[in-house]
Amino acid sequence: MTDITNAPAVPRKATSTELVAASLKRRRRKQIRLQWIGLGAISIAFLMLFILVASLVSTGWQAFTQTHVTLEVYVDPEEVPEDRLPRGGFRDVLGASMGQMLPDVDMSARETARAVEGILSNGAQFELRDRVVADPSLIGQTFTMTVPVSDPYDQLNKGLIERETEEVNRRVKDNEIAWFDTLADSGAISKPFNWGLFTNADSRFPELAGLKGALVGSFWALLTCFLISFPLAIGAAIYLEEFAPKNKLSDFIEVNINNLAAVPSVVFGLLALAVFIGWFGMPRSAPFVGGLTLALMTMPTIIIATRAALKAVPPSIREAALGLGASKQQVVFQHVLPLAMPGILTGTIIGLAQALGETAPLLLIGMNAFITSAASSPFDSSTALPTQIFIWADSPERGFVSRTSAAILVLLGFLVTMNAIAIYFRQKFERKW
Amino acid sequence: MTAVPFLFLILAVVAGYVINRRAARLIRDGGSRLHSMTSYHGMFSALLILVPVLTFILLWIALQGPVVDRITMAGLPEGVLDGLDSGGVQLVLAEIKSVSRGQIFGTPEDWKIAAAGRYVILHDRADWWLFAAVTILSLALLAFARSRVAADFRARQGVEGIVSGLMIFCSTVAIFTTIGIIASLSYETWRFFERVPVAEFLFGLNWEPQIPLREDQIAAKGAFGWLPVILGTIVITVVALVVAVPVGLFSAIYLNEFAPKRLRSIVKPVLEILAGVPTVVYGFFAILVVAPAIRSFGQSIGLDVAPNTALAAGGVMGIMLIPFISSFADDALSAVPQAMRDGALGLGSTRGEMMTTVLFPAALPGIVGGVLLAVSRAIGETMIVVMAAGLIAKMTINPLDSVTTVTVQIVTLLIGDTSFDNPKTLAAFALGMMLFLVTLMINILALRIVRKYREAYD
Amino acid sequence: MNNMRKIERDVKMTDTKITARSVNVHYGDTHAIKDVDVNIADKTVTAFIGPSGCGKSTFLRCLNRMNDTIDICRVTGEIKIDDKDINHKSVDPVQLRAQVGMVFQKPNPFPKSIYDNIAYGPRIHGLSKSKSELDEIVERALRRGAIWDEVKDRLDQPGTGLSGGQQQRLCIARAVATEPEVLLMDEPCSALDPIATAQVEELIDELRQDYSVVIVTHSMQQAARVSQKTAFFHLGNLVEFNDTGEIFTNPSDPRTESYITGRIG
Amino acid sequence: MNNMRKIERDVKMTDTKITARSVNVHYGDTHAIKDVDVNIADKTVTAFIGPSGCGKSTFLRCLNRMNDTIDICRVTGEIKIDDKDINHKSVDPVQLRAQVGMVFQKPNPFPKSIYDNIAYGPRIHGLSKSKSELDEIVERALRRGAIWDEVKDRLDQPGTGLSGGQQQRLCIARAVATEPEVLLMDEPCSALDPIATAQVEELIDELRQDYSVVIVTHSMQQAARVSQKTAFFHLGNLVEFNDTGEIFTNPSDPRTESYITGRIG
Amino acid sequence: RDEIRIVGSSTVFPYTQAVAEQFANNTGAPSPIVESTGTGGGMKIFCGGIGEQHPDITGASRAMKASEYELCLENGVTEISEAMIGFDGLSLAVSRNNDFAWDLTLAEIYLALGAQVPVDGEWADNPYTTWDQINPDFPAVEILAYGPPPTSGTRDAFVELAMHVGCEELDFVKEGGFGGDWVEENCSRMRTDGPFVEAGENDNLIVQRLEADVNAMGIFGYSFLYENLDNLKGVMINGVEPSTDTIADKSYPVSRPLFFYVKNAHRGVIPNLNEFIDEYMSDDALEAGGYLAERGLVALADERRAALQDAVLNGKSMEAPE
Ligand SMILES: Nc1ncnc2c1ncn2[C@@H]1O[C@H](COP(=O)(O)OP(=O)(O)OP(=O)(O)O)[C@@H](O)[C@H]1O
Ligand SMILES: Nc1ncnc2c1ncn2[C@@H]1O[C@H](COP(=O)(O)OP(=O)(O)OP(=O)(O)O)[C@@H](O)[C@H]1O
Ligand SMILES: [Mg+2]
Ligand SMILES: [Mg+2]
Ligand SMILES: O=P([O-])([O-])[O-]
Repeated sequence: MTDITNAPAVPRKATSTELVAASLKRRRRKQIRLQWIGLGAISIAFLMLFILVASLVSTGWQAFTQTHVTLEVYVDPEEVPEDRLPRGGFRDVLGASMGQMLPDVDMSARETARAVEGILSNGAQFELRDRVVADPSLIGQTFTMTVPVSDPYDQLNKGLIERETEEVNRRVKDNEIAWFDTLADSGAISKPFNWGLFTNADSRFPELAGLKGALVGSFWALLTCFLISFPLAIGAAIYLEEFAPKNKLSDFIEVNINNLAAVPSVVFGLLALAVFIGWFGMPRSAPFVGGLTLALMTMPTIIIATRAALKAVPPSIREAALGLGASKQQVVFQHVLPLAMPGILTGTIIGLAQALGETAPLLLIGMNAFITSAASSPFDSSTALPTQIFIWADSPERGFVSRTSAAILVLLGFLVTMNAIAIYFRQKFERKW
Repeated sequence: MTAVPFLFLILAVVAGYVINRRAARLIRDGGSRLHSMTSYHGMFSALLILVPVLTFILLWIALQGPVVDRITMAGLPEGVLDGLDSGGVQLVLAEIKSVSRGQIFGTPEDWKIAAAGRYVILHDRADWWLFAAVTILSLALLAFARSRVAADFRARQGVEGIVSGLMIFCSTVAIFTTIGIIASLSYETWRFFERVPVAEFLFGLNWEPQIPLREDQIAAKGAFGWLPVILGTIVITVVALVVAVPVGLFSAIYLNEFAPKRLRSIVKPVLEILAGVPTVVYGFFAILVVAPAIRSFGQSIGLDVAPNTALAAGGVMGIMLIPFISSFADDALSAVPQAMRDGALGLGSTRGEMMTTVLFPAALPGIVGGVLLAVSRAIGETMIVVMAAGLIAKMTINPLDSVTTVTVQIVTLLIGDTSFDNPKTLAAFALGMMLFLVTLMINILALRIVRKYREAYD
Repeated sequence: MNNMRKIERDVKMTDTKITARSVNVHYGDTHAIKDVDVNIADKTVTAFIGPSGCGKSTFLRCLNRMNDTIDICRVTGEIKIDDKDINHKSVDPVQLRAQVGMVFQKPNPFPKSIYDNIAYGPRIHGLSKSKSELDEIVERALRRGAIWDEVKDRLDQPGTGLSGGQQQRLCIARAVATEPEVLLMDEPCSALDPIATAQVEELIDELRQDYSVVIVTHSMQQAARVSQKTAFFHLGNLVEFNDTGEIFTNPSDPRTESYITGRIG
Repeated sequence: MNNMRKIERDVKMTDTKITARSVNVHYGDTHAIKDVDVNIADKTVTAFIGPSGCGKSTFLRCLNRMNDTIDICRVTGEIKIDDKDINHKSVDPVQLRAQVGMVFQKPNPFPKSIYDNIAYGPRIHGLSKSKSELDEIVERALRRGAIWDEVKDRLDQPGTGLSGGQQQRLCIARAVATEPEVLLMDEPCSALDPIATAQVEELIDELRQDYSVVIVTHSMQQAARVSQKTAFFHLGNLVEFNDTGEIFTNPSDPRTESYITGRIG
Repeated sequence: RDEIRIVGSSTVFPYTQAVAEQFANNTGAPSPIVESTGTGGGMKIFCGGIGEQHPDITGASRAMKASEYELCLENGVTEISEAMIGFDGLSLAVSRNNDFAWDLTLAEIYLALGAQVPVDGEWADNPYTTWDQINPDFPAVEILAYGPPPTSGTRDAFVELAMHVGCEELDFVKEGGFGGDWVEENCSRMRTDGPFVEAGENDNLIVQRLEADVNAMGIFGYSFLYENLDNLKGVMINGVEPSTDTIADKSYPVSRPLFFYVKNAHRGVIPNLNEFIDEYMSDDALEAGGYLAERGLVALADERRAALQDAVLNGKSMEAPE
């Protein structure tokens, strides 16, 4: 065919093989270098994650325990007359029993009495009240109660307030430390797991502050977000992927969705502020509105994941069903959708996990309010986990420093759990066609 | 009480389904060949009832409150509202409402108590009306659906039509969202540009929104040139990409080609956790851990590092973006057909050469698309920079310096004192609009690139 | 060579089932089928042969409007089944496909149980009134698919767990279960080993009793073995259409001859 | 039929290039190649034929250790090229593959320019010292790939923009450019139209001057046209290996006969 | 609505939070919803009108301005009770690891942080980068101060109480005879070239950053200093250290009163509003040893408190501010 074939063979074979052999060492090294760089990159990412978690744990772990004091309480009928319940001098009752535990202290001085009472958390009196109200027969009786101590003493007990510090610069004075030590020596002080972190709502008092309100608020917001974004996103994804004619309009929708997935979350906050609260007159601070906003943000993520999952279902399945005389909708709802479900769920969980951690839009719709009771419906005012973190981070009390980290760890825990569920889905239902 | 109409609706839907299916069965058993299967006849009836009635109930519930309020107020005796402005009227209404709930303070006037009584009755009545309307509507639709049952009735097409309609509605939500965003931004943006000339905003070199919100506020004059703000955004974005792109890409390369299966199955999900960490957490991390570390390191080698250095915010943002880029790149690399790998290996390339000379270039369009999406993430990222970046806008590209970003300015201008007739507050909306437009452009670009070069090797 | 061993068997021509007139198909700018006219007889196996890319599959997919599902595909011309224009507006492609079954090149069972695979068609078309009736339909279809004995004890196991040949026969049984009048098969054996191929070929021969079968194949040997009529496509043209015996022994077009003698393809 | 038109051409046997002894290949639990022994001669075209799934590709890929890239694939037995065991630890598969080139069933040009496609191998192996030397290598390879005239004016255009046949010849040229000693081709024409096929076949015939060529094909006609030696595989076994003329005119194994007469496959 | 809604200053926010919690605990009523919107933002919402959708109370870290009062009047919010609940010191602080005993005059603060200062007899951009350039007695460390952003009332207060006063103390201003308007116009801007870092609304972040950075100074509410006295020390101003006493007796110059405002029209309409105000006005909350003082509020003197309680509890409406 050409002249080349008959041209005299170049003396090449030896050289070519030799050349290859000669280059090999260098090329192997290059490949190994590439491998190490890749491994290094991954290590960097891991290291960062590790530092992040480690720095959180190092400040946050203290918040998972809370110092308590155990008291013998005598409910003096004089202070707490049965006919005045739920009012009564519960604080004085507690003061009296503190006085008994600190026999050397002169409780007659009002200043001192207050200071001693200050060892106990402000919530102690209400806990006592609730117990007595629930069981009025306790009046006139003596029983033991374990209540949290107030934040400075908690800090002291955890070693966060150093005794070496000059007295004037300490939140706890020398005599107060002495009281506390007396209590500790008598075995009244304990440091159990801080269940209050999960069962209490927000409070001004770090020792009482908990995440219940935020958890409930996040729950309602996430539920709303899920109930709205999931069906809408799936409907949209199915339509766009399976039915939409390929025209300008569907291109436009596609660009829109991709763009919404990248629109800064604070812009969604602006949207919610203007449209939901401004025009529709929805209440401020309501998890429902938060959920609605998050739904708009999450929807593109779910749509994109769903479309990818639908795309991954091989065309042969569609063809088979179509060839049997199934309508397009039958094909989609009876075959494609069930097969794509694991992928869709994975995408949904990841989208919801992101929504769970989203802060900026919630700030703009007032979900950063202070509320001491958990919301009982999605229309009640509430905070959410990330905004609670935001509020705590801005609180002057020292106890909130570790609580902020603890709250972040709790949030991270939820996120990791949700991601783990997503991974489980992915691996369990992963199909090879 | 609101639960009753819903319960009834469920009943009607079930009844519609059962009745129509039964009817269709009878026809079929009578020997005619049905066009659609019996269950489609049932579903047709169910959907025909469900969609309009549900819409109706939701609308009614949304409107009942305002309508009842208006009727109550209209029924007040002549003259009692004279001299009250709208706020006062609102207050009267509020009082009537709390009286109707039984929360009575002091001694309200008799007409208020009467109005409260009426208010309660109206609400009860409205509930009854709703119930009646739902009943009538459901029954009418039920009857209509029943009348359609026939051998050649295309119930399947009917059902599919309704479902299609619902799905189309779903996909337009995205458009409505975009419209909502534009609408909620454009009015205020326009008012901003009435006060600050567009040219000054677009080309001004000074950003000092210190303008007083109130006449008597202590603040200085303001300047609204967004260039230093967008420059700061760019600086932080570049820093983020400098961290994220190489780390992300090399991670992807390693995971895609070299990592043992076990390692891959662990590393991928762990990397994804990085993407899921709430950005407010990254913000704390940046400002409390990374920034001081960079600053003290910088000082130890004699560099002048600002406490809010863009390196900290950008670097941490980069960490957040690593999984974003690595999973995009991993997907793009996996999408390169096996034939390319075979081709390269068959020619005697090492796996490293195959990766760098064939797979990577082939996957580049997909990777670039992913990087561009990461860029728009970085530009729009809020909480990290709110906590870790500066607030003062500076014309600088020195990453050691402190810069501010568009999102930081939006949040700062909107949290705290706001006043919607002052350019200081309105500027947030103008910035939001610009941000929206910039990400839109980047996204269109990303889509173009992905589309244009997608599967070029097939 | 005894390629032709089956051709001699009696070819009793029955009525025409499908008529195509000046059918043209475009994929975007590609002109894939050029002005094809053909009559396909009932109760006959018709084979489409031709080199790769000549348009065999494309034409086959016109016959049950599977091409509708490809956006860029445009079909013109007239195709009638039992004298009814299948491209007419009034024809529901869904119904058409129930009437014209299809079996694909790669076996594609649903990832469901064997039973559900077969029962799917009858269910969506409402062919059975009761569970027992459905059971019967499934059994009958599996028997006709010549796979009943192999699967009767594992009907509830996934269809994807069968071997390739079994899967393909399952797919044929599945197509048969909806009682179509025409059965289209696009290279049904190309993914199968010789033994499975032989089984499927035998099955096709049996199906001919009740159906009009159209089969695409790239193997001339196979066409010779199973079909009574053969159509030879080349570059989108229907070059020659005739009794199989004729085509293989006495092709009238030089292109056909080149192909079957192995000079092209 | 004149299938055999090329078989008679003179077959000057040279040295043995490749020897395989009791090669077994497993994919997980699938036993894909069973105890295959074969000697492949230098400067000869050897064809592997057999029904689909019989293991032709698998065996071919053993010869340059492409099977290493499949995780679940396990190869045992001994394969020697020029008396050197290619599975020995000391052999670098990279070097082996430079020595044993491969062309795949589907043309797979890289998404780069035509020039870069050809230059890829020489570049990574460092076969040229200068740009002009590389230019020469590229031209020589393209000429040997019989595609120089068609592409010489568009060397900087992407290789993916060529037609299927051109792409396949480009891939052959690309394989040739690294100066291998053996060229393996896995169904190099199955994606091509008849004209492109003819061109590639001609090319193979020319390549025989310098290389040992092994070609997998499912077309017996093609095997007959281009090869001097033919190996027939069936269900993982090497059933028969002989001069092509022998195999097609006088097969010694009944399975071979069934296959070439079209009873199976 | 069942709950009381409160908006306003982030400075008053913690105190209102404390009262809200105490109130909810004591009465079992639904807990009030407290949002921190900033003083001006709070005023704006508060003066939006009367009725359920408007808040009942707003907190303020300065007195209501005439313009705001007019806005209220315009929207029908005519009856407002003003309650001054105490004082808040704006403290400057440094890390305890900083061994220099800082004692600044307001003029020195101005010279360090003002955007423009006198340089060689000219009013020019601030050239100072280290403290010893301002006063040779100071160590030669970089000037670095974290402070509130221009959107917060805290910033307003700092500019008014420290910067303006400091500016007026400058010889250049005194000798130049520049008056009040001149000062407002020229001494209101904080410098933007680095030494002053606007640190966002989060004071805790400032605290933590001071701990990490020995030479940095922070400007924030006294309560944050009070909580962190073991790690931070207050910077003396004119020789006076910030403390509860010095703030209350005004010897520490940078302190300001805190207020809240109630819509009287809402009393008796919004459930529990009166009870909540009772709680806010109670001795328990407001007296020197009260629970607000525990959170860092500097309490009013007893007589003033009594007068205040009397006025607020009786719903006495405020006069229009001049
Ligand atoms: N979905 C499609 N989009 C664009 N072109 C197509 C499509 N399907 C087929 N074609 C083109 O139409 C022509 C005919 O293809 P068709 O699949 O009908 O060939 P075939 O004869 O079935 O080949 P094979 O034996 O390889 O299956 C070919 O050129 C092919 O490239
Ligand atoms: N990657 C793989 N994983 C598992 N099994 C495989 C793989 N590749 C091939 N096989 C199996 O090995 C056997 C031989 O396959 P091979 O590809 O070698 O056949 P072939 O003769 O080349 O067929 P064809 O003509 O269809 O290409 C088949 O049963 C096939 O299913
Ligand atoms: Mg085909
Ligand atoms: Mg093969
Ligand atoms: O919230 P401010 O007190 O700073 O207005």
